Amino acid sequence: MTEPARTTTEALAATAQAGSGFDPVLPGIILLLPLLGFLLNGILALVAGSRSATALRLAALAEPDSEEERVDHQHEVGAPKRATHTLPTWIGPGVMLLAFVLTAANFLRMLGADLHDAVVISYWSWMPTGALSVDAAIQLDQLSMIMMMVITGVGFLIHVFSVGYMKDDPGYPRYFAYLNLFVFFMLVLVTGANFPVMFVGWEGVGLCSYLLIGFWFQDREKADAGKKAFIVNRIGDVGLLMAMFILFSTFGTLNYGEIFAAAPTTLVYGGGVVTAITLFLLLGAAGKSAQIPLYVWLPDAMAGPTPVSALIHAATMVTAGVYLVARASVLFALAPVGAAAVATIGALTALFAATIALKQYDIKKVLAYSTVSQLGFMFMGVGVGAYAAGVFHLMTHAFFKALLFLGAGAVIHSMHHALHATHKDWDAQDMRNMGGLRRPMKWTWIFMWIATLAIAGIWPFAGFFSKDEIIWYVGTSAPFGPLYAVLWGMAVVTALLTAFYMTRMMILTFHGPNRTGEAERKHLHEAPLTMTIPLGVLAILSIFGGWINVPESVRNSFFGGFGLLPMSEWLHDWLLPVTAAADAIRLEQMGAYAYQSPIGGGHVTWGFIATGLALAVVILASRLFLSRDVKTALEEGEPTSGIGKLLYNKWYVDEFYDRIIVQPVIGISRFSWRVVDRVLIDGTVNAVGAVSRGAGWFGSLFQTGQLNTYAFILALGALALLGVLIL
Amino acid sequence: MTGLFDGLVFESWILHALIWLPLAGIPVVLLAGEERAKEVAFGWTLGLFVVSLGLWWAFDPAGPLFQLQSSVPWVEMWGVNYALGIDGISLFMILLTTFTMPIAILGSFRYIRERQRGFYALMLLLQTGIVGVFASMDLFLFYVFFELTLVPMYFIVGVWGGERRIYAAVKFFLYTALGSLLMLVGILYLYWQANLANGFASFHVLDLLGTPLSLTEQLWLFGAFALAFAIKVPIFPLHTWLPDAHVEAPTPGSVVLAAVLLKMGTYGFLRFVLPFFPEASAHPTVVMVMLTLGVIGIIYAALVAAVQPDAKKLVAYTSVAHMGFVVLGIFALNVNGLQGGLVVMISHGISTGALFLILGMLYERRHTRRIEDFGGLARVAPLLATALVLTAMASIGVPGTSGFVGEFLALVGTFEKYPVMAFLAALGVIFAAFYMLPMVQRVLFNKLDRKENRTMPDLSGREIAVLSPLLLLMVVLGVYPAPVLERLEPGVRAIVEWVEEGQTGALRSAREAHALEAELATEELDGPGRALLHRFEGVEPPLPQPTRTEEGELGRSALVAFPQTPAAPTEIFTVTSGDQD
Amino acid sequence: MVDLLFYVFAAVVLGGGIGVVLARSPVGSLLFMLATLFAMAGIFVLFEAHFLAAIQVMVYAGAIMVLFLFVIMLLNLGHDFRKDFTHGAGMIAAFAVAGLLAGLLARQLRGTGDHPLYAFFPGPEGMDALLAERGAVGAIAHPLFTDYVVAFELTGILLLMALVGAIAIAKQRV
Amino acid sequence: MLVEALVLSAILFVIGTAGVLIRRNAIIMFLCIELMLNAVNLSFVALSRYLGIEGQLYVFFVMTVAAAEAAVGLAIIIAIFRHYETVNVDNFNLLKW
Repeated sequence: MTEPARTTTEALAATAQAGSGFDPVLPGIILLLPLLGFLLNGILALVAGSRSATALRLAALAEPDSEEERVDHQHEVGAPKRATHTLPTWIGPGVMLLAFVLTAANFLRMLGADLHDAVVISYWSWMPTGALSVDAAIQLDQLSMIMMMVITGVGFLIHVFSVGYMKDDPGYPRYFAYLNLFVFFMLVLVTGANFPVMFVGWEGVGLCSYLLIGFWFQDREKADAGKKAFIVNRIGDVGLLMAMFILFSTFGTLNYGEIFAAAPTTLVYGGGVVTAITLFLLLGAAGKSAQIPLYVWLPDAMAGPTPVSALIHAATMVTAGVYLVARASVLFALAPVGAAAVATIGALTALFAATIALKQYDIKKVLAYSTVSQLGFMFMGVGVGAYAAGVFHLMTHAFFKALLFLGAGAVIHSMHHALHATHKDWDAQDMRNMGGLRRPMKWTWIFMWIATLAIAGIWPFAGFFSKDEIIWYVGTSAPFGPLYAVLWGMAVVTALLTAFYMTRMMILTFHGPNRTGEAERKHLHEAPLTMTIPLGVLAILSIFGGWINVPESVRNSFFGGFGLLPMSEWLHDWLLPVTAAADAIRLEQMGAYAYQSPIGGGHVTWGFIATGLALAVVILASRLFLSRDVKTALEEGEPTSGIGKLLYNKWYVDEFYDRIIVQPVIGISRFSWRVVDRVLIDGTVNAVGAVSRGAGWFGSLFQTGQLNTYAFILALGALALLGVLIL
Repeated sequence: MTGLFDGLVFESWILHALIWLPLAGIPVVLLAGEERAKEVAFGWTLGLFVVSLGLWWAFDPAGPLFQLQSSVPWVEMWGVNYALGIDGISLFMILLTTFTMPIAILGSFRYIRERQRGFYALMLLLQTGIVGVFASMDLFLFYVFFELTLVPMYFIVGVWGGERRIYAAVKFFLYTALGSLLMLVGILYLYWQANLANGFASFHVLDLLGTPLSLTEQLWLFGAFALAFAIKVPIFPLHTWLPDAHVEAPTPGSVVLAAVLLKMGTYGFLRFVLPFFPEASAHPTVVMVMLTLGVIGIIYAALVAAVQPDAKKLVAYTSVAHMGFVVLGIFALNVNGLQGGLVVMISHGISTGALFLILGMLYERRHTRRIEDFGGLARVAPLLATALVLTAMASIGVPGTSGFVGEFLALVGTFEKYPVMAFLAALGVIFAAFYMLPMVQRVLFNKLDRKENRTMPDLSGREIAVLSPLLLLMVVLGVYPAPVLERLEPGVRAIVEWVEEGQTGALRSAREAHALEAELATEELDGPGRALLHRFEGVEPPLPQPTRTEEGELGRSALVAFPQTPAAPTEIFTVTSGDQD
Repeated sequence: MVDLLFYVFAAVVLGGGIGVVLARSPVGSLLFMLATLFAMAGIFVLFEAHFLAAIQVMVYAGAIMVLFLFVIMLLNLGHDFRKDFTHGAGMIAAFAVAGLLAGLLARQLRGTGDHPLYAFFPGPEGMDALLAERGAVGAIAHPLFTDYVVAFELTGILLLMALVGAIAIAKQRV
Repeated sequence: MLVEALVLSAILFVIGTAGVLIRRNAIIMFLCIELMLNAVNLSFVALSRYLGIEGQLYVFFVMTVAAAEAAVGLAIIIAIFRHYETVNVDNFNLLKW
């Protein structure tokens, strides 16, 4: 992925594609830019790290007995900023901006072209061996282009936000190095032209996620969270690996183009192989996208800096699973069981996570479970064959969830400053300690309400269009009719729960009386411009982002401004070249049954019902929580009984996993080491040694060193010999 | 460039030089004096590495299978030859050796404080032995070199090791000596049989190839050879010498042990066991046993590694796990698997070598290897932390590093025939994270809560010089392994064709060419070459020997159980899941 | 006459042998040994081995025994003879071994006189002819310097090495 | 006379053996060994009367070896005596590692 010298190859490939009318501009450079940013920032980070390490050593030498100074991650105020701090401010967001501009240019070109086949650019031969030949190749098509737009666009905004959020952190250059590296791997993930290259990005983002979650690694819990994320993700990765192996042994190649072209003829519809492939892919996707049963890492991942949560754990990386299913849509279309599994997992996760979110007090945890829940929606979408809807929700979710996280970041930033100013030992993320923040943080408040309404699915915000589309498709999908009816019910309930807990979060955070305390109150203030401007941009996207995929009937109705919108179902049409094959298979296999609504009613009717219900829930929840007298975290403590306790403790899933998986594995490990290795194997080896040593000891008894004995034994020996000879 | 190399006539002397120049360096090191010994040894090995790079050009990837061949009679009566030659597999093993040696020596500058001259002399002796092992084309010569490596390693562990060094050294010695003695018996038997078949005495590998042996004989010989190499690899359950040897060995000893010495075992499988005993190697039971042991090794070693309190022991167990992937790849018996196994070997050499070096650096600073004695080091030693994280990632096979390429290919190869095995082995990927990340976390992250650690210095210039080539290679091999794979492929393909397709392919051509050449040299027209051709003609039908008939049926039933081609993809699962065990 | 002489010499040999074993002081043992050696030389003469008889007296009795005597004197041995004998079990075992040995030898010696193989060898007449032809020394010297010359040279080397070794071992450490 | 000589040789050999086994003075043990050598010599000489001159040749060699053995053996005894002040074999166990 790192060879600029191959531009000739690019040019050649581009000319080869010229017939399709799409001539990509420097796609390799888009990937290289974040990598370059990583390298530059990485060097700066090492320089800065070495410098602070020296300072630390000197301090330790000066006061060898002192306890380690209390590490404060976010503040090292006062000292003049060095180059290692000022340069990343420009490098980090700078490369992102350039990458975004290039991506946008390519996007516009692609818009203008009539592109049916993906543009594959092969840079070099990566793993040529035997029958397997894997190239380091990228693929530009409608799906990867949308993903690239989201990644570079939202990524750029979050980089800018980070400048404000992280500027006082001693690890500032390191932070940007990781962030750039993440973007690089994420781009590799979405542009890879075959499964192994995608897997490079897949694990690469996992690595960056690990590093960024454990960014403040001095804190044991945060380092643990990073580790957990990595290991849980690896479980999913095994699924992906297995899927690749089956694909290779079935198709003899791992390139997207060849596999998806050959799949409809090679694979039997609903056959064992394709079902196995899709289930393994689902395992991989569930790991990365935090679905049941592998969702447990994502809430813990909130230990990372908040912009990281926004970028990685809301907008981009966690949606990789959805991308994967959409990418492999042909396979999922061929495997109705696999697809149904995706949808079911999605629905279960969505509902399950939403219930947990109801009772969380950490603002980031609420958002984390909300993310898990929304990812479940996306899974439902791609699971029922509505790939465009899934990707659509992925995109709008990237906007409003990034906005929510960044807003939460701004709130935490502000709370942290305030608590830090008075050295109060409170949790800066606990909503019970907040309240009434709408006055000091007006813009953040407005933006976050926009996002909340968007996620709650209220017209005209983005989430309304995307989420309701998914719900609608879940209701209309076949062939397991009753199952989908259940899923549909779960989706609706989840949507209402979403509206409820999001409103709860907003009310607890921004409304009601302020609970921080007198001294802190005057330190609460609005975040700096570098942080609010990205919020604003995202707010705009959260409002209008949904209008790119409005069904024709809706467009002509009240919701579409009675035809005011210039286009209908744009995203759906845009993605058609990618999803057409899958759609064709579904149509062929299910016929008219494919998109037949078992529930009845049209888009518009359901639109009214959905908005109405969501709005009602928002209002209800607002009234409920506004009227409640909220106590601070210290006063209230943890819920001690009932369903509240169960939800607060996240259904005890972590404890359950710990009990049935982690502890047994550790137990087996200890057993293997202490018993099998040391006692059985080494015992045998040492026993053999002991036997020979014993024989030696026995023999040494005869070696007295006394000449007499030797003479005697000699004589006996001679006698024996003589006896044998004579007798 | 090419002209220059032609002028040097590399191919005529390079192998001899790589074997004997280290030995020639010993007097130089001994004469250099206690103070200068390390610099001299480093310079010497570095020079050798530079020379060995010539192999890259001297070896023609498109050329014949075995290149740079030369043969001088040694003990004519027994047919022992000083015969050298390399294929792509040996090429990289030799390069890995010459590359590792200067790094190991440079990494030991501060670690080895006593009897330095002796130490570096032994390291040079070790290099002679290892390169000899990889360059030998004569089984007798190979055995001599194979045993020769034991001696310096024994002393390196036993003299410069840790507290329980004697125990570890003796255990190491006895384990390996036991195995290789059995192999010696096997070698002699094989030699005798080949002698009968050829009509002349020879230990030359190409003369021993294709020796007619009944399946029973093959299985016995396979057992004798495999035991020796399995101990060296080491394959579960013969691995317990390794953690002890690694923990007690001084850093450079561990590095060489992990990076190169273990590879002699897997190399032995590839060069000798598979080609000499093709039917035994492809025997379904044998394959299942080896694969099972490989998989057990991967998972078991990973689990055991996860609970080690001693960082060096942890890394030692990871070696066992990695070598499990190699075994898996080898006994997948297809190009992908073997290639993968070989890349794992190279990659493991680099990444585990680097891990041992880093742990050695920590030990030099803190005189402890216990994981719990560290913590938060990333703050005081960011360079070391970066190196350790990158190395750990390469070790657990994160894509983009060399570890991934190897494991991926090995698993792809295995999956083609043994999906369940591949699945179980893939679980090792999880366990790899399960042992490596907690170690990284407890060493680098968490609170910097020990005051001894707070004054720990970061990497020095020398240490950066030691680690950076390794780190660079990890990434380069992960991103662009194609040149390596290209050079490995002919050798790998030759083995696969030989074993799987009734002793055909490049190995057979090499065998025939060798015999005809010998015949031409003696101008004896009805000599061994002719006899050999007859022999092969006799073997021409795929399953000709009388003992093979019932075996053939076994083989066919195995084919049903483990389909080699995805002709009926739906059956992969239905059949194997039911019949595998 | 010859028989008589033989029995006399035999009696001396046996008496000397027993004396060597039982004498209290080393010097006594040595003197008994000397008597044995002289009597043995006599027996050699009876068997027409005149040359051997001569070197038996000169080398064995003369040189080697003097060397022993020299060492005994040098080390001033012989004052604590009680410890010189093994006691109890050792003694019993020794006699048991000796008895067994004697029994085995006796069994082996039964019927030695008329072994059929004797017919193939020269016999006393042939030996007499040889001695008459070459003389007592020449009879030994001829094969020694022809067929057995290598062995002869080797014994020379052995003696040289023994010489060097004896000096090296006995030399006072510096 | 041959049989008698052989019997005498056997008796002398047994006496020598018994001497080696019961005496503990190194020098006397040596003398007993010489006794055994002489017993063998007697057999050789007696048999050579009937079987040819080679028997006497062997006696010659045995004597040479005996001389060499005596020289080295006595040297060892002197060396040991110098260290231990005794030649009683009970007192040293140098042969034990």
